[in-house]
Amino acid sequence: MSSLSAEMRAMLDDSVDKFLRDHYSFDAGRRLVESTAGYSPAHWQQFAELGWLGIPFAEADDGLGGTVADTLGLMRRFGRALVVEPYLGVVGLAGQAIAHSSHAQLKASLLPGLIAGEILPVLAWEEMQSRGNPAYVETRAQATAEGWRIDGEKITVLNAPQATHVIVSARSAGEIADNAGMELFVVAMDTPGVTVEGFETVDGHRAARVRFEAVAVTTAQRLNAEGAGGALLQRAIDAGCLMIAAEALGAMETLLDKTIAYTQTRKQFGMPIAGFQVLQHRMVDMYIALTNAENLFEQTVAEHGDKATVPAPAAALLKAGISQSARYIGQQAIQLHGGIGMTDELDVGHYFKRLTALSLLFGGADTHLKRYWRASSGR
Amino acid sequence: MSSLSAEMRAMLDDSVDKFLRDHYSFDAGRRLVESTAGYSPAHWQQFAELGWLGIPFAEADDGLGGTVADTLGLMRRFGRALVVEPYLGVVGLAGQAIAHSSHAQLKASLLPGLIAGEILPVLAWEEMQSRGNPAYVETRAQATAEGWRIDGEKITVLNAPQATHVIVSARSAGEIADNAGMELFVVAMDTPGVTVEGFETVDGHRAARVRFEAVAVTTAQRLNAEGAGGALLQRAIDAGCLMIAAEALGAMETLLDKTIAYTQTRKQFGMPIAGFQVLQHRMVDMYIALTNAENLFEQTVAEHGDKATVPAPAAALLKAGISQSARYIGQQAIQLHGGIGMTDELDVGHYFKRLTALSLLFGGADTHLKRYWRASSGR
Amino acid sequence: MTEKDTPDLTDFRRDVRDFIDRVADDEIREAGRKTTSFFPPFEPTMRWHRLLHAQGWSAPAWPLEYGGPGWPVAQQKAFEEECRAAQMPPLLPQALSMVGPAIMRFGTDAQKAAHLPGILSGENFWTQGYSEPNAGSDLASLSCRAERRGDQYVINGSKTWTTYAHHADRMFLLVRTQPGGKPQQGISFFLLDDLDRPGLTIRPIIGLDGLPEQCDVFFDDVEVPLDSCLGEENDGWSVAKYLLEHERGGSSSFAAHFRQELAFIRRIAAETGDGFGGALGDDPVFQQRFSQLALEVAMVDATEVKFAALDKGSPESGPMSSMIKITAMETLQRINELAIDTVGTPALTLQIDALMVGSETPPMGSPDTLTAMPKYLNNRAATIFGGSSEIQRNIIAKTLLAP
Amino acid sequence: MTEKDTPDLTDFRRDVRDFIDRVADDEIREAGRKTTSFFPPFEPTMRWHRLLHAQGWSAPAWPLEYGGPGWPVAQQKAFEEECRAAQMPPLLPQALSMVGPAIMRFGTDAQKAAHLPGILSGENFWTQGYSEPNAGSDLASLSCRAERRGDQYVINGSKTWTTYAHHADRMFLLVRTQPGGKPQQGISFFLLDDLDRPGLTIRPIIGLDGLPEQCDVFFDDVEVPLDSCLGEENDGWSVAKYLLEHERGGSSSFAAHFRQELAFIRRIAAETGDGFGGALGDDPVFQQRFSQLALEVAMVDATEVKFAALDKGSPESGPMSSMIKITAMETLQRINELAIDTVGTPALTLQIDALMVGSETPPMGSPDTLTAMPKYLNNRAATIFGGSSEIQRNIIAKTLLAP
Repeated sequence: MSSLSAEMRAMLDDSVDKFLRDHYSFDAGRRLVESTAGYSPAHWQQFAELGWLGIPFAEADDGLGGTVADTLGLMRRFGRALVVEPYLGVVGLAGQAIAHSSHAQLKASLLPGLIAGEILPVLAWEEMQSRGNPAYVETRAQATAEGWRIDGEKITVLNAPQATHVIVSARSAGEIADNAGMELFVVAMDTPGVTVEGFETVDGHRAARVRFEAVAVTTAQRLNAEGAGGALLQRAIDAGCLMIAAEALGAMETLLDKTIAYTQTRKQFGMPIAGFQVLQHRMVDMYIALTNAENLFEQTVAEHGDKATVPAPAAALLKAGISQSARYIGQQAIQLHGGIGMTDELDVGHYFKRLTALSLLFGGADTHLKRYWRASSGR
Repeated sequence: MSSLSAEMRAMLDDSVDKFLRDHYSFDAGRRLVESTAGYSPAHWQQFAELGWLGIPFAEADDGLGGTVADTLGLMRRFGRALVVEPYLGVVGLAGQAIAHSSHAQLKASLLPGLIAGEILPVLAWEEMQSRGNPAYVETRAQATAEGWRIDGEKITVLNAPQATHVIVSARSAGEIADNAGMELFVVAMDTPGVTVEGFETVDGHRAARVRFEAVAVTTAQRLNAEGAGGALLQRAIDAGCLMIAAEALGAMETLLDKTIAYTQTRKQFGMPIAGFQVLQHRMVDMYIALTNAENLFEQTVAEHGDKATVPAPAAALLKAGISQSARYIGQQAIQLHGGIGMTDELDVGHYFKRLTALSLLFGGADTHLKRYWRASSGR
Repeated sequence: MTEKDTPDLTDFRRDVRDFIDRVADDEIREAGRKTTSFFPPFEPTMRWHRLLHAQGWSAPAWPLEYGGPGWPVAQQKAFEEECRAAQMPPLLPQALSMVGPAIMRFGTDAQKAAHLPGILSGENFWTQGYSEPNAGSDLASLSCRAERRGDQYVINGSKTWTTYAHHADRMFLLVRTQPGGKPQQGISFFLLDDLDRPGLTIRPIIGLDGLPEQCDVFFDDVEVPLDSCLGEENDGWSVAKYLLEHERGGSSSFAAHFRQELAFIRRIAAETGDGFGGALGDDPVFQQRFSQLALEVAMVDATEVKFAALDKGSPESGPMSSMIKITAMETLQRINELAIDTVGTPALTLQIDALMVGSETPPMGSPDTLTAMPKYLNNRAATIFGGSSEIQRNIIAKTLLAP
Repeated sequence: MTEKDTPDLTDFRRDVRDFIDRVADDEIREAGRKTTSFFPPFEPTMRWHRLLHAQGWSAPAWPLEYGGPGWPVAQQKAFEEECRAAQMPPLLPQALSMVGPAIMRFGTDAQKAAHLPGILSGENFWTQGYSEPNAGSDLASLSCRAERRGDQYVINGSKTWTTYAHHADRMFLLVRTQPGGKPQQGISFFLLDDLDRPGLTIRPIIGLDGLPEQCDVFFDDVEVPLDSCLGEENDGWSVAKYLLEHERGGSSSFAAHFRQELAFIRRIAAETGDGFGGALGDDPVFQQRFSQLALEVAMVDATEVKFAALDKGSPESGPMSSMIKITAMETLQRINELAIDTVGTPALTLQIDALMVGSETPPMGSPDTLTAMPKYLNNRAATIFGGSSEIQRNIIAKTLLAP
């Protein structure tokens, strides 16, 4: 599953733990959320220096020579600490689209900068009507004399307000939900015709609607061979799904730990509320939800983590399973904390909101169960 | 909701209670299940003498002048005592199809005999592919020189092995799932071409597959105006749904009572198991499921019990709700009884099986939720 | 719905609709659309309260003698349904549905005269001071105390989850007036007619949606007059119990509220893509989740109707009020969850500015989707406040398993 | 599934399939198709056991020294999957997976020699005597007792839920050998090598499906030799605990079993109408319930794989074995429920005759639907036997909430 040595991975895990311990208390994280940038550029530079931004990239491209599987330890720890830096969007989504591009020159012009923390590309794929299906693309790429003209609107573009470049999926041919006929272009944010309507998300991250109006690009900005962007996009999104699965597990295990600790401290009716059998069984069900999701995640990574794409049935079941357990554990953590869990002051609510977001990103449980059926029926 | 006076209904309820107390212990019921006939013809005669077979029929037809709503007190009590006599099939399904027939002469030739307990007509509507949709009819009615020829196969024909007549739905026109183009014919069981493959059901009732091969009938045997059998059939099935809802409530309330009593007697770990909070909350959830279903039932009966048909959205929600609560309460009653609940000796398993059957009859929860959507979307 | 109304109610419904059309201003309507919990935006809702009062309709469930319209249950329900259908903000329950009925039941003539008219008119708003940091589900363990000093009580301690205390001018609260004995004993029910008192501090609490709704209230030697006590001194538990049951029973119609939420989801689904070029509203999996919730709402409706017809002192009344609370709140949470699943990732956009009544900031994307996430977040509290679902199940179990 | 196998396992899988093709007779195959609980039809299953033994494959999980094939976990899993895919009856677990490993762990050389060969070969079949009428979930409160009289123990009392006792020739059971003290103390674990003893009576219990599977066993001054004790006298609880964990951990693969059940449902759905002229298998609502269960089965699979790799003494091992029991059994019940919902009312037909192996009575309707209802009914026991889901949650809670 991993291309890095066990020692290397352990070292990375330790460095992440140490960094988060030193710099990422709950309060410190809240300050970043409340800052204008919504993350710490200084942290980002440290991520670059620590080599984290290069984990899943080839050594030839200045990376550490690992795979997406090697980022999962980091993502899990980010989940535990509610990290808001744009790692998922930049290293995960955009990074994977670039790293597996068939366009060597474009790749070489972007990856070193990404890994050095100098450019922050993000991926714009989702549309108002696409509901988790990356093949659904209304955004058009029309051939022009000079190259291409892009028109369309993308929603929930993760980390776009913080980005220097946006990779946009656009349709050059085919029907509205075809995998074929799709192009991925790398567009600098300041390109005329690109409008970023940025916002904060309920879980303290940043995203944007990005509009493309007659945006002129050249074929040199295209990551894929003509019409073949679909597979590349799917690969990037598969990577994103694995990464948020790891992040969700980190958040879920933290919530379960906090809930257990709280119920052992909180007294009502003269005893810690952890003494009530109904609450005990509820926490057991949270533990079961977590452990089953974790085991499915580990199995999926072990079997498919090193492949170009996770087979659709396995990818779909994993995302569905993570979405469901994220909901259940988040909701029950609030319920067992009672009123205090409903406040902005306590971290519990913020984990709950992050899990809510992760359950929706890249399509929720219903979407992925439907995808499982289609894929397992060979459709 | 009711056409009978409150006194009359109270009298009926009392007479049912008394009869069941005297004649319908669990063991007595088991003996009937194990008998060849699968019910007691002697009881049936008593039902007739007590007027029960005439409850939902007009006084002009020798009935008591009540409506289907007036049978619900009896059905609820039948549910409590696991009564196996063919009241649902004969008085409910077939009786309603006859009572609301537009063919006065046919009706007059059948109802007095039914009410006197002399003939036992049943209703054959379900087919292998119909999944709770009465409009789905593959069985054909082809016009012949003398009348009609019927060919087809019906499944799960309730009480057919005990019947003297079968009312069969057959298609004379229209597409396979059209409500129009349907005919209901009354056919004597010994008519050539009628084959009854009878069986016991898991819940101790009797039913059959009934095959019709070139069965010759005349137009005089038809209950409806040409092609208009669909509405009549729906009315009969609506009546059946209300009646089994009442029966299911009777079985559910009995199971809940028995479960509460058992958990207060059964000791483990030095205390009655009703002392464990998890089991207490489980029983609370059974109580909630029962009470919500009961209230929905009462509201539906109060609003629509006296109408020709229950509006499809309300009928669909009621059946879906009854099916779900029947499952939940049945399953949890077994779980809380533990191993003893799994035995044939104890009545609990028999209530569970009856509830399982009632949840499936006339379509289960999934089928009726889909029906609700269609009906509430005006489709 | 309409078909079971008598002709009178049909007329009445039309009168209600006409009244709303005539008097509800834009801000009131906006407040209705931007309600994201059981507590609608304060100012416009209170204005709507006062407009209803001018018509005599502010307290549909109150008896005639206290200024209620004297409507039968079916008419109250019809009124509620019309207001919900027009997306009016629901009136705040603390005064009208909680302390009001308790004052009618336990108050002296002086207390009734002092408090009921302002509740009815919407001139006053009351906040509830029950919970404390260490007394949530176990309310009887509260420690906020009042001691007699001369002709005053002196209150020390704190209360939490006091809804809209920062907007309130009055407060009802439970305080310990006698230490020792069983936990429920020695508690008194106080009515405070002025929150602008020395030693009384109110601190809003920011909720999951980023907005203040609940507050902490601190008492540091706060002096209140001796006639602040509703009912007997040390017997406040009886008052609180009466009030809790009254509250749980749903003086308002949850079903009408939930049907409106479902209609809202249905509308969103019709406009939302399924990812393959069709509408989510045509997806049978969506339809099934929706229909399941329609079933649950039908059950909430039926149980509310049944409860309304029950004698409130009857033995079924207590468990059924807990049952309504459990069923309705859990159903609401599932409805809110279907809403965010229907909206999809656009629900993740934080839109605090756009949610303000009178805001110039337009909602991002469809206005219908603006409230989905705040409702989902805020209504996690629905199974916690007013007695958690677990406590309600304990209450039912006590009756159900009584020998 | 196959893609992750090493080339060796691919060959091995083919060998297993070939073996099954060659040796499994019609009755064995029929027994596989007519298995409606965890306990397949006795006679043909034991014959299949003996045929597997002749090949050296009867005990895939046993160590080499006791006659196991010495397969790594992945190969055991592949074997299980092939047997399930070919619809072979699963071997009965009482001897192979329950008492066998306990004898290996706690037995004297004489006990090993006396019992293990017959277990391995399928010459003997063992029934389990744990539960008593008043000791179910609370096993430690058992009262069946054995007293030493001279060179014998004399047993008095009764056992219930002894699976297939009417087919068994041996029995392992828990008896109280010393009264007083803590409930778990003073219990011994006995091995009976002959059930044809004076004073021992077996009475089959008819189950929900109308067939006998469990039995009551009554002991009236039944004499057994002193060497009947496995492990120390009065320390039988340690043996029982070891055995329970070993059992819960799933020596067999639930996932392989459940995937077969899902395949069966999918096949039925493809043949069943949706009531509008289409196939139920094309109904998205059916598909979603199916896919949800596929997810749950994938989780069972992943957790079984994880558990198999765990050191059995590790602190995670106990809770995870309880977790597998809960998840797998609750998933199975949902699968069985989807099966009856898919079959519809034809599932209501009682077909005891057609379910007998070798029966001349053909199933009514499609043979695929024959077993749906008996499975649904019988597997309600799956969350009761071997420690109910409630007891398993108590066990996990103890570890989870340990300070």
